[in-house]
Amino acid sequence: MLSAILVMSGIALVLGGVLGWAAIRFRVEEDPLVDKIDAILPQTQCGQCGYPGCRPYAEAIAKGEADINRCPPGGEEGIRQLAELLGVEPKPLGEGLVHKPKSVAVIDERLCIGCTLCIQACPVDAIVGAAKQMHTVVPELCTGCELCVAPCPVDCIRMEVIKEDISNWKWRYPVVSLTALA
Amino acid sequence: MRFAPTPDEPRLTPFPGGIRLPAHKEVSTQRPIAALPLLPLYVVPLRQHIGEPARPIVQAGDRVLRGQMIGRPEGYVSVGVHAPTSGRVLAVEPRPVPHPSGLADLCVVIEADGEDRAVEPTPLDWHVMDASSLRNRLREMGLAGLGGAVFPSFIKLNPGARRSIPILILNGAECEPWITCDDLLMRQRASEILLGAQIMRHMLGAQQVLVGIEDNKPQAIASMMEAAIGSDIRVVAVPSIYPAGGGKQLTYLLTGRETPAHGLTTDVGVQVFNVGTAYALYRAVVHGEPLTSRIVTVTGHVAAPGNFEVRLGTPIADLLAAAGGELTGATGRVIGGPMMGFELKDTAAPVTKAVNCVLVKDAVHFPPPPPALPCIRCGACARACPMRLSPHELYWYARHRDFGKTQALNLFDCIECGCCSYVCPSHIPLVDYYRFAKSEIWAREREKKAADEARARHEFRLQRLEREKQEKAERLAKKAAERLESGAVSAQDPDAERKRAILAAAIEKARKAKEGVQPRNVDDLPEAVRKEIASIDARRTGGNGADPTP
Amino acid sequence: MPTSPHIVLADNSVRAVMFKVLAALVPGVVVHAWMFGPAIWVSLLLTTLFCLVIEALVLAMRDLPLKPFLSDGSVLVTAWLLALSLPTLLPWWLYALGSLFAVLVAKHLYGGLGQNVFNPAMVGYAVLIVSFPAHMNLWPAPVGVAGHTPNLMEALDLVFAGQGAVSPDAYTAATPMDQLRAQVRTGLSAEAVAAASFGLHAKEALVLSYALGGLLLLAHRVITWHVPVAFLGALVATATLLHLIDPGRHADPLFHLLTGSTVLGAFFILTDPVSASTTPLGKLIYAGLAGVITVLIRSFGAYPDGVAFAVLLMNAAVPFIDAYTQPRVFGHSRGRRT
Amino acid sequence: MQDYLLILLGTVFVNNIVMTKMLGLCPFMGVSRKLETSLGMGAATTFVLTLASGLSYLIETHVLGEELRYLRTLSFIVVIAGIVGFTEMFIRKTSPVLFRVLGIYLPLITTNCAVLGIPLLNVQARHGFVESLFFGLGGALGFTLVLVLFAALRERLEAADVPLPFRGSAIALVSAGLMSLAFMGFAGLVK
Repeated sequence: MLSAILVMSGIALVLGGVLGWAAIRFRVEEDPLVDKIDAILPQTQCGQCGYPGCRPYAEAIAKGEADINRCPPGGEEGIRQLAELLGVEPKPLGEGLVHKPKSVAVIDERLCIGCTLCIQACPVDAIVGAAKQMHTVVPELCTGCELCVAPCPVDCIRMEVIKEDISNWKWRYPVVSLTALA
Repeated sequence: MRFAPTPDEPRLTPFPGGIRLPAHKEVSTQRPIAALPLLPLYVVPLRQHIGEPARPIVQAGDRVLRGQMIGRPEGYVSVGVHAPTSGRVLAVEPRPVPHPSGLADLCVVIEADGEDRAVEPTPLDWHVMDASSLRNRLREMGLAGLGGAVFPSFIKLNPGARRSIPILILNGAECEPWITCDDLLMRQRASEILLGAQIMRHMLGAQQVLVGIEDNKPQAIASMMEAAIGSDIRVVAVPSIYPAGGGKQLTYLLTGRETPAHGLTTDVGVQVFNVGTAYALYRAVVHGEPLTSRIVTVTGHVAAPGNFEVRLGTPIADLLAAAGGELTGATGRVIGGPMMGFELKDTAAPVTKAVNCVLVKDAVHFPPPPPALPCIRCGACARACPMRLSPHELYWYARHRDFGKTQALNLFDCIECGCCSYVCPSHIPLVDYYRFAKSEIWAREREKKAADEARARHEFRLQRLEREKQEKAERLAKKAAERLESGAVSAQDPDAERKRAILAAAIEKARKAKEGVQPRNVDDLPEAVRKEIASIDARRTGGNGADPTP
Repeated sequence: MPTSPHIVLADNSVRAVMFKVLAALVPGVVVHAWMFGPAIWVSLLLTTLFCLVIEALVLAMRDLPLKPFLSDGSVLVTAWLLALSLPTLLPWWLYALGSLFAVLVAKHLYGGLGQNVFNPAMVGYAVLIVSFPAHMNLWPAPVGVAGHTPNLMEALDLVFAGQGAVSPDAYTAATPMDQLRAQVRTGLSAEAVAAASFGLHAKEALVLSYALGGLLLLAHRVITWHVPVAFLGALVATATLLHLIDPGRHADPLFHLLTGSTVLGAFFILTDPVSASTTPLGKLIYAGLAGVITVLIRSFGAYPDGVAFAVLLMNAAVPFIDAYTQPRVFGHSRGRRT
Repeated sequence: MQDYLLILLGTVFVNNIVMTKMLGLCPFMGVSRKLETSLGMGAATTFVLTLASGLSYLIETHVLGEELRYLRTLSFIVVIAGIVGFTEMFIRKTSPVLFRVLGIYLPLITTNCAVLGIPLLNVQARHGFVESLFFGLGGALGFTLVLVLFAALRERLEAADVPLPFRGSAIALVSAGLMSLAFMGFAGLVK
């Protein structure tokens, strides 16, 4: 009995020593995973995921606190990429979240009173204008997060779906029909 | 071959893959190049080249002359656009253009005055002009590759850091079936083409000039060889294997130099220009004419197929009419050749710098393809691929939208020549899948870039807010300290009340403005409609003031 | 409707490919009937029938159109290869079972035409030989070698009613491979056994007729040279090596070429485009290793013929081989997977 | 030398730990969705298995001896757990993505029955030290081989039109079955 205990504790001691050394030798300083997740997220900073921006959501995913299907602007493809990075099964978009076509905010310049509330709300500094002056959304910079819509006291901001033109036109998925051969 | 200026035939290096195709060239080579009569209306797109579209510099109502610039190049990769005849600008608006999407794009619509007055031509003395200003003039004159890719020529004519590019290749292969515009141009205007080539050679500092022509065009070869007598330009007949006219393929064929992936032929010391571009360059430099016309083949199921010198902006419907019109039984029109061309959706679209051929299809030569069956991995596509890709694998993953895999399999080396689709026993539209995958990947890259920029701006903003907060805290602390010193403490900030009042007034003003701007286009309405609107307005504002929306 | 190209190669279709394969099999089938009696017609008919019916049922279940898939000829190729790999005069339900595994499990569970990883006919064969070794070892002997060669009526009787008027002893004989093994066990040299060449003459004719069909396929560019050359080359090389090491235990390469389904495999089974490697280098590796494995299984293994197992093993390796043998793309420094 | 080679070849092909002994099926199904991951998993398992085979031989012969034989399974598990812990730290440091992708399967090498099975089989077969090492290495290489082949196969299957009820694990199990069928061809090759 004593020898058994001795043997097992001996093995445990030796292994413990090796593991202890390895833990110091191979210590991981920081988790670059957050950066990798953040790189996949669309950076709209819209907060639809329930976190105050893309980075906090990425940190939550990395910690395992948040699910990967909370980002509507990222769409199915975003979820698929996250799933691939994390080695889990892709899943449909979370409950209560819907994917919308990409849009930009447009300020009706005849109505704008220059209150700067939208400028304060914009997470990516895409709205220009000064107090009491008319504001404008720079469409190239707008991420379509809709965060400026609610604060506007005169409801002069609306979301416009980006129209297809020759510069952003995409080739469609080919349609092939098997049943045509009758 | 008896005109051969140099007796030794260069050794050709066959490129991988490729296919032999029925040429059908004789259909449109029976008549010499014909000029189109002046038309009443021209529609000139501002995006005729690769890169940024030109910015319109005319407005509706302006009078323009032939050769007058109507679109200024914007950004580096851009060239000018010019009026094809004299007349009045009717509009600058989106019109249908020849593009696979069938979408409209910004065009300058010109009503011809029938006088066809031109601006004063400005010939360039290329021997003495410095290279940079010569290139700049070509940029303004709208020179872009006329082989189909329409890449701005001035960029390609810049040897850049290399100082010189040793080999200049003129591409007269014209490997697509049916198209003969280069063939006819070489037959009829060989010496002008070679003059253009000499200017190119001068600009590039090239030692050697090679002209590659497929051996199914013996007349063009003979004519070019005759024109080359007395110079050291070498005219080389290459086997008629599609796609010998591809830039990388022709370079390999003539020089044995393999253009690196994602690189240009200039990386191996070769620059390739279409013969049509050389001709246009000659017109631009020697005659001082900006690019306002090109040769277009109209062939297939039309009454009088042939080649036409067409002003850019000519509606394709008018061009078809000039070729005798479509015969009955026409099943569609293709812009470009049968291998890489695309279906034209609207004949109102004009001829642009990219349009080298209008091919009218019929059921005999272009039967509807059999329906696609699953891929059986037979590998016929891989044997036909001139880039030595694995088209069946690309298809397998593109079909499943696994774009990472398609990129790993070098999707972006695909030149979309269509050899794989042509030989596929399952009749799968392979090229469509690659185009789909490519444009999805491009879209994703655009999104990624936008996301990265958004992230940077967001982080910058967070930093700024943090800094402002700190500064404010410091200010407040300072103020509080001052107040403590002075002993005067006010309970309320008089500023806040004032701000609220201003805001409320502004909101009220905006609401009024909203009501005020609502009715539009009510100026020329009949009395009945006016009344109806008035009654609706009354109902809306009077009946329920709290909710102005119906 | 493709956006481009607007033209396609004439007279080029899956059906054309498959019927060329079938046509190339005809000489082999005829010689088989001539050398081994008419029983082959029965098994051919049965597998064809079963495979077609199963294919039709599965297509209906999967809501796919029947006509394009039934008429493309791929089912017939599977059925014929299965019939030519299996012994004749098996009970009918074994043909049914083999067809079921070939068409349903190996092909349609993977998505049908073009998507299967394993060669359907070989899956059918392997399932049967593993599950019913007793039946699968009864190979009817060639005409002249057997005591009695069943005619068509007797063959039908045997297939549908089990042992009828003729006992298996009368028409079967141990295959050359079995005999070789038995003789080696009792101490006779393999050379002597092979020299006796029982039934090898019949095999010679059959092998030549398959080879003829294979050359037809090569001439029509249905298959490329890589697979047959690599497979037969590796097979002969391995067999020669073993034979040189120990001629007493291992048969000479000619024996390996002439027995089993070596030649059928080289030209018709391993070349199945769907389950074979598609890159030139990959084809050489795929077929070469299959050749080595075939000889190893024949020389040391427990099963009479190694071709089917070699094909299945290499089928499993094909996605891996393909991933690492992609040809060097034009303009790239070397072929690689990244 | 020939004996060692036979052991190696025998364990890789003929008595393949996954395909014929049906051990280690959990990581075989779990970590075979991507080729790169399966290579990492194979390498990690190879490292652990070879080391475990040697160490457990040493413990079996020099520490446990005859009278403490009842501690065999227990001590082997402890040794394996120790090696896995070491490997885990190593991979976490060198390849965080691989670490994340291998996920739960990396610590689960501890309970990979193949890893315990091979040292036990070693004892059963009365292998010497070098033989044990080769047996462990062979088993691990066999595991890696089928894992990698299977992963490549599943990557291709991912894009196939597999009927809906058979997508994912179902068709993977069918494929594993057919692969196993193919490996039966090796039966009898090496005793």
